Amino acid sequence: MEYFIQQLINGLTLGGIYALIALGYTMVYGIIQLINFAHGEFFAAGGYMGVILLSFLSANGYLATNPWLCLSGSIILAMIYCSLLATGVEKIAYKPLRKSSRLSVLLSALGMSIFIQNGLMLTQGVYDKPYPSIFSGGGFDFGNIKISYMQIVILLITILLLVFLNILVFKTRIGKAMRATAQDKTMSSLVGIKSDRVISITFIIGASLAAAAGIMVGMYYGSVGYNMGFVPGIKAFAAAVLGGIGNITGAMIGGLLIGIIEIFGAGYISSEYKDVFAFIILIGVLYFMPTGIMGENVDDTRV
Amino acid sequence: MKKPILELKNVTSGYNEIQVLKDISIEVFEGEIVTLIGGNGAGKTTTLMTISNIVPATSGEILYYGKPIHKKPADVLPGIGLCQVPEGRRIFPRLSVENNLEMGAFLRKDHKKIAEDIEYIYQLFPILKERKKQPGGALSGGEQQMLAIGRAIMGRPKLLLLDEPSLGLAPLITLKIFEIIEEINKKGTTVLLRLCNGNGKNYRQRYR
Amino acid sequence: MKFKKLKLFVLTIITAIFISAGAFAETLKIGSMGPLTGPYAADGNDIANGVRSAIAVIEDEGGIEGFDKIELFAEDTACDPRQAVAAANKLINSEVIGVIGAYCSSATIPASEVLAEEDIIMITPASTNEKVTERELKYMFRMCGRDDDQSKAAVSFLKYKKAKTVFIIDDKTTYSQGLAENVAKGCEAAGIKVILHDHVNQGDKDFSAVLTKLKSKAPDALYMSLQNSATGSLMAIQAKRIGIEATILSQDAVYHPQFIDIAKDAAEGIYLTCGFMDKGTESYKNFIAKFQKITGTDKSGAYSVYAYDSAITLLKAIKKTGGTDPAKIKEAMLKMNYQGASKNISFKENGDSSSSYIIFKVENKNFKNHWNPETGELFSETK
Amino acid sequence: MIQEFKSKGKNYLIGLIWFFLLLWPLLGIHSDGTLSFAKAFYVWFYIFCASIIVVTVYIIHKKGLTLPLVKPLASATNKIYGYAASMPKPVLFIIIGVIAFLFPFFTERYAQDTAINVLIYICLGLGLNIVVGMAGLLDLGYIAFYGVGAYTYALLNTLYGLSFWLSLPIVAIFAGIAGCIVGYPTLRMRGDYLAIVTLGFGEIIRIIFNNWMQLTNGPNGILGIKPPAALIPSFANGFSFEYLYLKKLHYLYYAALLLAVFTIIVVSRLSASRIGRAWEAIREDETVAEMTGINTFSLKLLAYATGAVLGGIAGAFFAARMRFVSPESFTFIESAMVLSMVVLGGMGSIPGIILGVIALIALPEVFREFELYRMLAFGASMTLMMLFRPKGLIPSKRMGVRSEEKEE
Repeated sequence: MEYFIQQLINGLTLGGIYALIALGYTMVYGIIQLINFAHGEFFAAGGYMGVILLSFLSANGYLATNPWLCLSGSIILAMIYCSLLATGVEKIAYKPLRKSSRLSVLLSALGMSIFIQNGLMLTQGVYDKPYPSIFSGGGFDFGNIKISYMQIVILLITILLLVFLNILVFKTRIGKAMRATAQDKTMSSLVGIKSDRVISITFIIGASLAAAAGIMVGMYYGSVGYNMGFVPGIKAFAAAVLGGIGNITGAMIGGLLIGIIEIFGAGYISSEYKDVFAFIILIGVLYFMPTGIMGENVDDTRV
Repeated sequence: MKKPILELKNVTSGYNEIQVLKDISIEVFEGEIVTLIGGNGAGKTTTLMTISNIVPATSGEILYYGKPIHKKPADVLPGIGLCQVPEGRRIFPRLSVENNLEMGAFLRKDHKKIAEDIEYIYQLFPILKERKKQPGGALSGGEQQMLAIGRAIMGRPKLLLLDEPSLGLAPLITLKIFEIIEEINKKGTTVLLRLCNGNGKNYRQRYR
Repeated sequence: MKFKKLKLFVLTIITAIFISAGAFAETLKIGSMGPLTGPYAADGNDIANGVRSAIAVIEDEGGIEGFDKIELFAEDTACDPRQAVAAANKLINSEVIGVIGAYCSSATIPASEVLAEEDIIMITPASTNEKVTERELKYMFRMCGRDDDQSKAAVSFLKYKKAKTVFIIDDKTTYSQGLAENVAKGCEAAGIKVILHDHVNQGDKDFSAVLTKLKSKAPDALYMSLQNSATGSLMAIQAKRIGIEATILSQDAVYHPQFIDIAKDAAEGIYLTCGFMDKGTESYKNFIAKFQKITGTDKSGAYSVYAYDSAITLLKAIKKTGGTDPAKIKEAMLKMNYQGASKNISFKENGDSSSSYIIFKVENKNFKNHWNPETGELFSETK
Repeated sequence: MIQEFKSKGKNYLIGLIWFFLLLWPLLGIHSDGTLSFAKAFYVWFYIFCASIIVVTVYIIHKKGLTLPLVKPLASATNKIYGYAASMPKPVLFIIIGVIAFLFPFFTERYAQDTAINVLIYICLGLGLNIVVGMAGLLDLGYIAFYGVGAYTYALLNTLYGLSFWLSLPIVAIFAGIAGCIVGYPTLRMRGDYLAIVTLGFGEIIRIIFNNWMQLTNGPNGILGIKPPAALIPSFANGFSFEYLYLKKLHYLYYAALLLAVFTIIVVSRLSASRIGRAWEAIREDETVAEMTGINTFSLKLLAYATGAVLGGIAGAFFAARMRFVSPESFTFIESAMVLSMVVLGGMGSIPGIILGVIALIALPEVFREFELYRMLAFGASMTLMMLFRPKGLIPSKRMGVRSEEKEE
């Protein structure tokens, strides 16, 4: 039983991480139906900005005196940085292709992903960068079950973001504009929505989420590497699809599910096949529910 | 002489290489209902899309209240009172009826008046009130057309561009929709209407 | 008499012409292969930098007679067999004499087949898989140790630690899995029970599931066989977080400064098997000085030292034979016996060099020599 | 004009500032707690200069000042195109065939090696083209069939000693079955759901290769695969045929050429056939296709299977050439590469895909000189090529506008 609970906690944490990335993924997808391969790279860039800023602050001694201020400051700066990066990428690589076939945009995104990943490698080096360790330690013990503070923080932040995003999308003016743009770009400009700006804002929100996720993951695992974005990017994509791509709550549920399946697959059956379990469940769910668990938001569009 | 509210001067436009409009000129005066008619593929829809700058004009001028608007992006036009009900209605399918109506007033900030206007639309189309929580995509064709017109009225247009409001609708509903167009027109909205040939015959006289 | 003088004169001139012609024509070309991009880029760059340091050292010593310049062609294999073959072909085209590399056994093996067709010497500084030298390729050498030797050292250490049960994790690469299997076999033979031999995938970051499983089985020791030092540190951090008290033993791929940099406190007390390196030797000091000059850091991974030694050996052999005939170079290399930066270097007939695995322990953020499986004794504190 | 230039210039300036803002934190904030500007500025300045040159050239080109330079070149290429177009097709094919045939005689092994890669990828690209370009089903796991083909041949050869040419039909059957297995559950899905499911299948097959130790030898891969053999005419003792393993690169080149030509013929025949037209109908509008009596279910499955067979044959050759297979050759990024070749070249167009393959194989080889910057330049050029030729280098003539993409 203890074993089960510990594995469940592990699964929820991993799932929370996937969900954090998937939230941004699914928002961008929802609005321009683009599989944004570069999203994983925004996540890595966020993680790197966290390392750069935190180690800069810690070398100057600020981190020891004012840890929480430094952390929140770094997160905000990293979010701004990734927003800048994302808007730029959107303007350069996606916007000119808005009228082309979706595969061209997909390739453009793939190119950007390779570009940013190697840009990070060239500027930051090939070695993984360690995070200052002051946040990663500590936790609760319940007998043999251990829950670290970071695990709780990750889950809390994921849930908070989910609530926040749902309010943003369903209750605010910008949220309505997003939904309208997602459904019909021409019509939304006929009612006065600046769809380009709405798309940029969506990218900014998505990239900020990715940046926050990058820092969380960096602190949880203790390091960041230039290629850290790729695999979680794909898993997050799978999570977003599992939940019904374009659906925010779906992305969260999909992320948690994939995380839990992976961990239980590894914990109870075999760890080398854990990705197989995750993908088989994904395929199985999609076979019976071709539009994902939460359904919704499927445009009948193909390649 | 009265100045036209909308004036197209030698406008040319089209999609990519295909030129659809060649040198057309139109004048629309305040308070009028003007009808565009023509055969299939004559460029009626393109004309309306060019006025709204969804399809950019390659040459010529479009003046609205005497000011050129053909360089302005489509999304500022509703703000200056130029709204369109495009071809095929284009309801936001996953927004509720009420949200669809609210979207029509996207650029307006006067919340009280928006609420009043929604009530007004519900008076015009009582069926919409019954279905206000349903997603737009679940409505029937006629209801969607009503919703589309209602949404355009929400922008408090001075000039309303209507693209084939009667397409594919039952004659009774068509009649109802034209009554409402008339009513809006009496309230001070100029209307530029685009009709297909067949329907045009029945209604052209009445609205001249 | 006069005739004799003339003869001598002509002979001198001819010799002079030959020598000078030799001196001016040649650039000595050697190649290196390794993953310069991709997840193992860190190690690939280490290899290239190790070779660069070797070239710098040899050039400082006056270079090689008959060549003005030693040029390095560093090619990227990305740890991918197809790219490795392409890189090998490119090196053949650049007319290199010898190649230092590659890193992943899965890249080394196909690349070596291509290089063997053209009789190019290949010295791998990092591929420990037995198959690398067991295919009886003529010009295949290995500077690092072999998986089977390393696993012997690991098993004898586990015995020394009086471990009764061991849990093995590998990350499914040719290298790590080969090693892990050898350890598993060795343990069974030595009476240590292998509770479970589990695998994770390359590039995984989250090991909480397998570590929780491990914790529930409470083994005496964990053998952590991973190809990437960064992965090693992730596992060490998570093992500590989850509260694992087993003795953790890892191996030479994890022997990299970034392992300690990232894992920090979690690395303390972890044991590793790695080739014994006497950091006090002249050659090591030579190496590290040059390495620092080239890369700006004195933190070198295990493979840069091996790459350095491989390159030095190759260059020395070329120097000795004075030419580029691979058969002669091979002969010279087989005869070699000297103190390199990593170990005492001598090759066996099949191309393997000696293995000199000892146990290191991470103490105070440093790799310390800990235990010698040959003698079964602890190293004294001073070393 | 000036107005336009002003707004362009402003955008350009903003772009440069944006780039510096992104670059500086990466290069200028150090973990030892210091800030520096020199290095970031230095890198930025290089890029600034390069971009100025590019922009100037572009402006000059736009204004038509390069016309005297470009014109003779353009007219020359036009002439060549004209000749090529006016030539009867068989002649054109013969010329290309002769060039391809003579290629090993005037090239070195590195070029031959690259050429073999190009030929293998042409097979792969054309196979994927059936799925993506003709039937319009986005497949992100295509490399799995390549892997199935490679492993099937590797196992047949190492375990049962079957020769390459004899194995090919079996490889084709296995790959076709794999195609049906992947195809069947995905037929109900559309668009991006299809994408992730095919990606998932690709990963599953790779993980199985990596973990099924008894069969595939896991990460160690399979060694000792025999290259294809052929009867080579020998004149040593009179005239006889000699049974020879094709180890030499130029023999392998011819074998690859044979496979590529075979694939090209298959694909071009298919695209001209009823089946090809049915696939295209499915691509343009599945619902309408179904209503006109096309059995979309079996045809989609057939598309998967045909694509898989071609991919599998390419894979078998890959295994035979490398004489070694390991799971690392079949990762997702390979699938993405093949897809890139198809899209970049122009979906549905055979010459386009051949050009796309050449471009994407040649690019990294050209950039090999830049070592570390190789993949950076590769990523950037991928995006750039899409920006300038979104429909591909040689767009297919039969690619319609999808109804859903028309107006947005």
